[in-house]
Amino acid sequence: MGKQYLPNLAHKEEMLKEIGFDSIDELFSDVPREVMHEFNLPEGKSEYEVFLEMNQVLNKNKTVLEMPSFLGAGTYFHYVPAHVKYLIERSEFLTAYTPYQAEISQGMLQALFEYQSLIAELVGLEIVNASMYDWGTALGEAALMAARVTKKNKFVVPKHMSPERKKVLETYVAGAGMEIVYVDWNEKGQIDLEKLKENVENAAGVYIEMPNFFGLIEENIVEVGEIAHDSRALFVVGVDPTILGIVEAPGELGADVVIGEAAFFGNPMNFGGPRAGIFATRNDRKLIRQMPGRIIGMTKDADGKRAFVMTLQTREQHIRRAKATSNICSNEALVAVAAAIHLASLGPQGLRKLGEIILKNTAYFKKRISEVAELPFDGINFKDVLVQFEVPYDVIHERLLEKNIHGGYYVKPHFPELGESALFAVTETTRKEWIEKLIVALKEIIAEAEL
Amino acid sequence: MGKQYLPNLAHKEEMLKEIGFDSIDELFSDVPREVMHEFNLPEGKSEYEVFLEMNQVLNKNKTVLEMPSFLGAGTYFHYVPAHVKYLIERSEFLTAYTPYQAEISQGMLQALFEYQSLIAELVGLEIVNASMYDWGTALGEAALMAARVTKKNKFVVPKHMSPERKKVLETYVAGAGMEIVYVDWNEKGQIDLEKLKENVENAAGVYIEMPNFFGLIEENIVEVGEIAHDSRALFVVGVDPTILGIVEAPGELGADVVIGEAAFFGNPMNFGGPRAGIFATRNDRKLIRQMPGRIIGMTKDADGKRAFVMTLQTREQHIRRAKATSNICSNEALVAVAAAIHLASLGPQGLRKLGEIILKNTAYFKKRISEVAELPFDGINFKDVLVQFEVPYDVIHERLLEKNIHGGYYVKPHFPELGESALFAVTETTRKEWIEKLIVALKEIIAEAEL
Amino acid sequence: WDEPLIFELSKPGRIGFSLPEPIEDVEVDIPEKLKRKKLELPELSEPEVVRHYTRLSEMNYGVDSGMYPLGSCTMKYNPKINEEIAGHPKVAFIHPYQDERTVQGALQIMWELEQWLKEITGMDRFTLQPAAGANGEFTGVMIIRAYHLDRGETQRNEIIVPDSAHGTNPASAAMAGFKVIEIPSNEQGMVDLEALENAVSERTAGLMLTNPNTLGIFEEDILEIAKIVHKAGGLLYYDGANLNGILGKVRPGDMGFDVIHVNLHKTFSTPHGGGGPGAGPVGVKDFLKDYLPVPVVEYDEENNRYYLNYDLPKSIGKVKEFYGNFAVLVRALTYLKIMGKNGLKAVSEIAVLNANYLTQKLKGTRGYALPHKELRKHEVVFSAEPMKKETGVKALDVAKRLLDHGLHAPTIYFPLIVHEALMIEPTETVTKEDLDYYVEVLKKISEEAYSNPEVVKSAPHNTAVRRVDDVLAAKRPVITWRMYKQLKEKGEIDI
Amino acid sequence: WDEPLIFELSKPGRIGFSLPEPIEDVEVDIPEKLKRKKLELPELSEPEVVRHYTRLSEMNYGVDSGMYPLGSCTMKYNPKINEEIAGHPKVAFIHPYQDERTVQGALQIMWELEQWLKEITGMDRFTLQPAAGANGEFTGVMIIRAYHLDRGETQRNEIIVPDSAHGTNPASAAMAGFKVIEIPSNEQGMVDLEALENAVSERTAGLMLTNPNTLGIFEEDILEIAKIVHKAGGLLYYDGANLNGILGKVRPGDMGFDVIHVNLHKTFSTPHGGGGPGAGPVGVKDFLKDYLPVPVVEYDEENNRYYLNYDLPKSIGKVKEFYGNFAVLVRALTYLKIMGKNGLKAVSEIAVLNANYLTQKLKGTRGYALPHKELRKHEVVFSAEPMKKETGVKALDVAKRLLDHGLHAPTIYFPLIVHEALMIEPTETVTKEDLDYYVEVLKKISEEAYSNPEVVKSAPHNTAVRRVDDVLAAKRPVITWRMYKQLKEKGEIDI
Repeated sequence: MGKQYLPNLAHKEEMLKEIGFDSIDELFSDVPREVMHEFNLPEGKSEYEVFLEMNQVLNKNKTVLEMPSFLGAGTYFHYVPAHVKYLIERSEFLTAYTPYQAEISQGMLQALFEYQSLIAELVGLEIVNASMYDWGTALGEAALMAARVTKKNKFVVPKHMSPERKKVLETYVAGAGMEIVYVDWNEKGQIDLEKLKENVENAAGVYIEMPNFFGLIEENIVEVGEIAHDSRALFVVGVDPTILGIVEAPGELGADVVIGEAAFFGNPMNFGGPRAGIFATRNDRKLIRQMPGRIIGMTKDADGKRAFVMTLQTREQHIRRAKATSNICSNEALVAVAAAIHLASLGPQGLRKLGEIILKNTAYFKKRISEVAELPFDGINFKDVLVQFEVPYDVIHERLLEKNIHGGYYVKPHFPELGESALFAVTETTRKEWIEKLIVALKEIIAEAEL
Repeated sequence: MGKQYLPNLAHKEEMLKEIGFDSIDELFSDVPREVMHEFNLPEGKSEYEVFLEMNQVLNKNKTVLEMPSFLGAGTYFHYVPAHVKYLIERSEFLTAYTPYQAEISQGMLQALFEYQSLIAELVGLEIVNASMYDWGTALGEAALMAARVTKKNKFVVPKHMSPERKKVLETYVAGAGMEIVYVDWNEKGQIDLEKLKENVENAAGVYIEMPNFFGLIEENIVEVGEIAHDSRALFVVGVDPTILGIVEAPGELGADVVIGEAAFFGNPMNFGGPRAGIFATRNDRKLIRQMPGRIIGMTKDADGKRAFVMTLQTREQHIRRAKATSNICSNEALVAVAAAIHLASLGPQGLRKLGEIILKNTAYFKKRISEVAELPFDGINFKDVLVQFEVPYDVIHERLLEKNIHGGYYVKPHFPELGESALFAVTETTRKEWIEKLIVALKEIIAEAEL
Repeated sequence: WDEPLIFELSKPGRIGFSLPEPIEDVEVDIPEKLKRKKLELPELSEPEVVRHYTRLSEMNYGVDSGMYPLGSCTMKYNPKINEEIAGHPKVAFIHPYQDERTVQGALQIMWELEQWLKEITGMDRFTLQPAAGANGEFTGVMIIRAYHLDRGETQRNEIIVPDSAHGTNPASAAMAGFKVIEIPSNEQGMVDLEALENAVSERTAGLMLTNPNTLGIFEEDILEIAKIVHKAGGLLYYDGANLNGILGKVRPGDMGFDVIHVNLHKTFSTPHGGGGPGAGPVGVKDFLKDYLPVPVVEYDEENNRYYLNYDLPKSIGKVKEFYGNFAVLVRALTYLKIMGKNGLKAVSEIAVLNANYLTQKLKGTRGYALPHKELRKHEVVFSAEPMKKETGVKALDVAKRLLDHGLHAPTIYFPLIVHEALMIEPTETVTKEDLDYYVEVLKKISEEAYSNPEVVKSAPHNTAVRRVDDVLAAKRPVITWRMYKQLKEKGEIDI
Repeated sequence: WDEPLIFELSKPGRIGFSLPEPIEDVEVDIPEKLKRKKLELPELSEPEVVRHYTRLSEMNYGVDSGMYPLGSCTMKYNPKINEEIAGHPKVAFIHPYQDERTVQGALQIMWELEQWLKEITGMDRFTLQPAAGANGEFTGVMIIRAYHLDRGETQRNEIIVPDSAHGTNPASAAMAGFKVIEIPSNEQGMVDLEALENAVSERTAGLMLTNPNTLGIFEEDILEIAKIVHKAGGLLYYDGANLNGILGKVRPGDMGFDVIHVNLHKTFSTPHGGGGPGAGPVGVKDFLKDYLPVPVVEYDEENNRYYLNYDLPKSIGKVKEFYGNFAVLVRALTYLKIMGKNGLKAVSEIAVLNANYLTQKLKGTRGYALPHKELRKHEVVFSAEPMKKETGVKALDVAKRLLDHGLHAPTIYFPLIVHEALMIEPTETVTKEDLDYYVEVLKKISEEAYSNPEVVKSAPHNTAVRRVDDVLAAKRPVITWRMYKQLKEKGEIDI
């Protein structure tokens, strides 16, 4: 029953006596008797028993180390160097709270300041917060912020966006009564500039992703920004930061706000969480004032020595309450620190190389997969590739699974117009033999189906 | 190729130039050219590739978490609470060296002092070193020490001892030309006191184990000590320290030297290593002077504050060289610290409870196993139980393995006189359903064999 | 000590990474205008990175460093077994879109955790999706919103919160589009029933309440409160930040709450990580379960199969990508299984004992007032108002002086209704000696305040840095190395 | 700070463990006389244990804390991937007596490691059993002993060691029953060939040599040395402590060594753990392989099966239980696979570059002499003899003063042939900045020694404790809490 965590269990009577209470019950005398509850819960177990039990349950999972997997669509199997986990598990980081007492929290504060700084270099903007929950909620917050900044109510996004992220966005803006407008893709699988122009009037913000949901580089991203700015809308760019060693910083391409997923660095997939949303803006007082989330700043201590502290808190809920820029309190600090450690280890050479490897691996994958399927969109892919089959993809999926291969993400339920398509993804972790195994399997499956 | 570990690789030329060398080759100009070698080794790989490779190789192992196992015979599956590993992985402990500089090594020194102190309480003696390599080498050192102290040459041990430990002992004393005398067991599977008496003359030391190789408590241990002392031999007791919550401290039973395996606390089995040998003696200057291994002592610093330091080093090889009490230099410090943390967490209540659980589980196992096999020795077992079958045990072993059960340790190759016997072991980790599964399987196997 | 910024440690050419080679050296051309130009990341080797962050960690204080009685944060010990299980490859290396058959273990963990939370809180259904308490609050009020809209009660656009509430409560309500109505507490530190009666109307969507509240006081009139809100057609929202004070004794669901969130990183021992990741599951009564975010985890008993159910037509949608902070959920379930029924009950009993022990020991010390009721649950709020008036020493100064004794400060200046608040939550994992020492130091600081106030006002003195200037930080923000360099170039900064 | 002993933190009744219940509550009676009576272990909860050892760790200096240039110890950075792989459940939860078919992964790791070590050292067969360098030396000399005995050369009872040798060399030889013959070094710091010629005889069993030697100097005459020893019928033993200096460049086997040990915890990056566990595999030339300890790992290529071979009739037996420090072996193989051929070569090149860089930068600094040849391999030995003569500041004082700058001291007073020795081994994982700073501090200490020697003699000043009194420790030993209590009771101790 966890006695090992309860040092004072042995001193209950002694302590009660010292403060003049007769019993523990007396300490709960303010709780109405009629609602006191006899809990129907299992008794506690020893650490060993729980260790065994959790191991048994977890063994029912099959990891991507145990079968070649081509899943992506917003979560990717990247390799995280061992030292990252090792460092964030140090208890001074792991068991600390939000650094309210700056003087004894300089380590976490500096680490988060470095996270902000590294992201700033990546995305090409000056202002970065200490993290949102994930890319999706960062998008929601970006839409709300755009509305606050522009006092407009419409947010324009590409139709080719992860269903996951769409749903989060819609929920986030519902209370504010914002309207989300979805703009179609063109024949290249990229945003249709004409349709964008038709919808941009009165927009608070225009959003685009790099790469987009189909894994394609949006080649007209600069033009998208110009269209947004022409309508006095904020230009919001969502970015997979692992591409930023090879693709220009969104800040240099005109972005006012950059969001994205920081957990692609330094953090394993963990079935989708925890993650950490990137949130960055231009160094513009108007934008900073409307920014959500915690921000760490550099300052001095009483001796004039460099020190770090949480700053610009007057935007936040604990001070502004109902008028805060967001309700966020706990964020994803440790996830952000992990990302920072990984980024600092990669450095400019590593980030460039990472981008190139993924780009080349994706190109190789496209070459191979086109042996057995159609690629509806021509363009430069990064990680995700939209693949179209003649055989129903759910059938293919079943057969692949039997062969111990996990295929891609079935997009038909969300985009019926794309037919029997799936998003297949590769990264730097994908091995040649995995692709080989997949192609062989697909050939077999398709041949069978054609019989 | 591990560039990530080599910060100065990027500064090679610059550094060479600063110190006036032309090339790296010049730094190796003292190496005879004719023996320089072009190495035939694989090229280095990325961390991710090695991670995958090592995972694949390791997955060929089947752990005791994946199959009920009844192996013991000197290595036992105990559960180590998670905080132990967590703490010894802190880099200040993990990556430190032997605490030569006491002033910046107080943490490790105090932790080792605490290890010594905890073991001292357990075994009931005052002097404990900071660890030997394992129980077996501690036994070898104990024999050598007995010879040095008594200036005699014979070491008397029970015949019922682990083959592993016997071989280490024999190798350790070979150079000193000592004679090892093995004393038979009696019908109870315990040392035969009469035969011991016949052999004890001129002995440097008499050794006994608690529990013994058959898992039995040596009920006449006090008498063994008296017989040793009557012949002016040192009385050396080897102990599985997990029994010491329920069995009296060997120091209280007359032991002059206590050895054993510290790694039974705080450390997983790790395929047999690393481990850490316990080595303790009475507080007797003669014994202390002849003791092998590192010893940490309490002292003061220049301000009179309590501090810890390596002490009594004049026994050791780096000072006494050929005349040292042992050649040991690196020991098993971190293993010892892990043991200390585990022991400190158990405390007196935990150690007692651990002993009782194992005792009860062993008794339960005996009850169940006697449904299908013979138990040649009657007595109190702790962990190990000698079980005798009518069917050849290697056949049983094969069939058990097919049923995903790992049976016991086959003793016939080492003790042919015991017939088709195996040592089966249980601990606090053994689950009732494992025993159930074993008994059902054995019944089936025996029934089949009888057909 | 001083540790430079990682950028300042950079040396050109250093490599801290190792990456596999591409599968094939395919040539791919990024359009020139989209090619990355400048990329000013630091260059370090792995040993340097490790040393840097090891040193930074040593400049930080965590629960493993010492007592950390931040009120409302429940900084209890984080069992290491949680970390071990959550670090298992079977947790790390699964993708959220994997076929259900390949993640039965993960789904089972989520399902089991939900069963525990249901019984612990008295709710009927949970979503594990929210990433933190505030994310949970937003989820909860969105559910309340959806419920009223679904019933056509579009006029219900007000959420009532007591003046003692966490800032997240009004912020979450506002984010969901509600108007926030604040009501005062009574002199006992509890909800003023009359004020509540006056505040409810046909516009009332709900009341958000923390119980025990942020003063650590149990809202004794909770059943009456529930009656008033329900009668007005509103729903009752429970902010679970303080669940530790009643764990295993009484359930929000039984007190009349309709929607609640719990903080796994507070009550259920998952580590706070310097501010996150947390997890804020939201539980609802049966009549609200159709509004939960998608997906929910279901168990098909017949086929012994766990699956994700997206078929909730009335769902509010999603409040976070995927299924929540899964690795945090794993930790919480591990903890729950170890504690079990009696363990959880012991948690609140000892947590409450510890808080009251500290209250009684500190009570009467010069300079610290104890407003409101004496009996507290898991935390207590003292006021340093007398000290400030008499000596000029503020709550902030007391907090900083505590740091000099190797202790973490309490939460200060919250709740807002207590001036110069010192909000102390010891939790159940501290020792009696810790409590005695904390009281001793607070008493010593009181003595100092009355004898030598300057030493308190200028605290801390023994920390890595002296008191940090947060006014400067806000006045002349330096948020990133990029900004720092710009300011440096212009000569506008001297740090 | 001051952290009490764990015994001093004990409070009766506290529980820090959790154990499963017995399978069945069977009654078992231990004979009364053998029943445990007193058991004075400390009683603490888990949070207290964690806090105690966390604090102790913070009072310790490791490679991750800063430069750690202990000569002859090769304190290189320990890659964290080693720890991750070694911490895998497939390593932790296997029993050494498991059926070979269930531990093929473990056996493969051992076999693969042996193949790497063979090629790296130029030997034909390895045992991985020795737990540490000294255990390896013992193994090696026992093999030499067995070889001579086997050939009936019972008179070969002498082992020759140079005066610059590690203390373990003579100690190991003595433990194996040999007489130790020490020979002097020449003024270049190398083996004096004439002295060696004079020392060898028909009693010579072998010569133990470290190359590069403990001065960091490569024994240029190694081929001649080998010839002399072999001609006399002796064998050549290689102490691998300094292998880092020639890794990937030249092999002991090619220099003529017959038996060698390597230190995985030095050369191959496994952590030292505050003094252990290490691993000291021993390699031999083909003609000695029958004498290796049992078992050795074999690979049956046909059946793709690894197995343990106990069938070595001439084996010296066993030098440790089971098969060596397996978890350490796993780390070393991980490292080797990452480094590969070019990486290993780069290791020695950079290690040697760093040592010579430091040598050249420090050379000529007042008070430090550089005896012997200038060209070093991986380490260098300076002498503080001039400083001692001129200012009274000893090598020990210099070492302690280094601590004040957050640096670890070099090895001091070794090798014995250099007076006031400062033996500095930077390794390949330090940065140029580290080296520059180390030299800068050593120069500063030299200045202090000549201007204000007291500040050096009384160092350290900035550490957790001041200079520790080791004379007192030896004079009045306090080895355990048990002894401490006894002394305390008698009033014989005041700490």
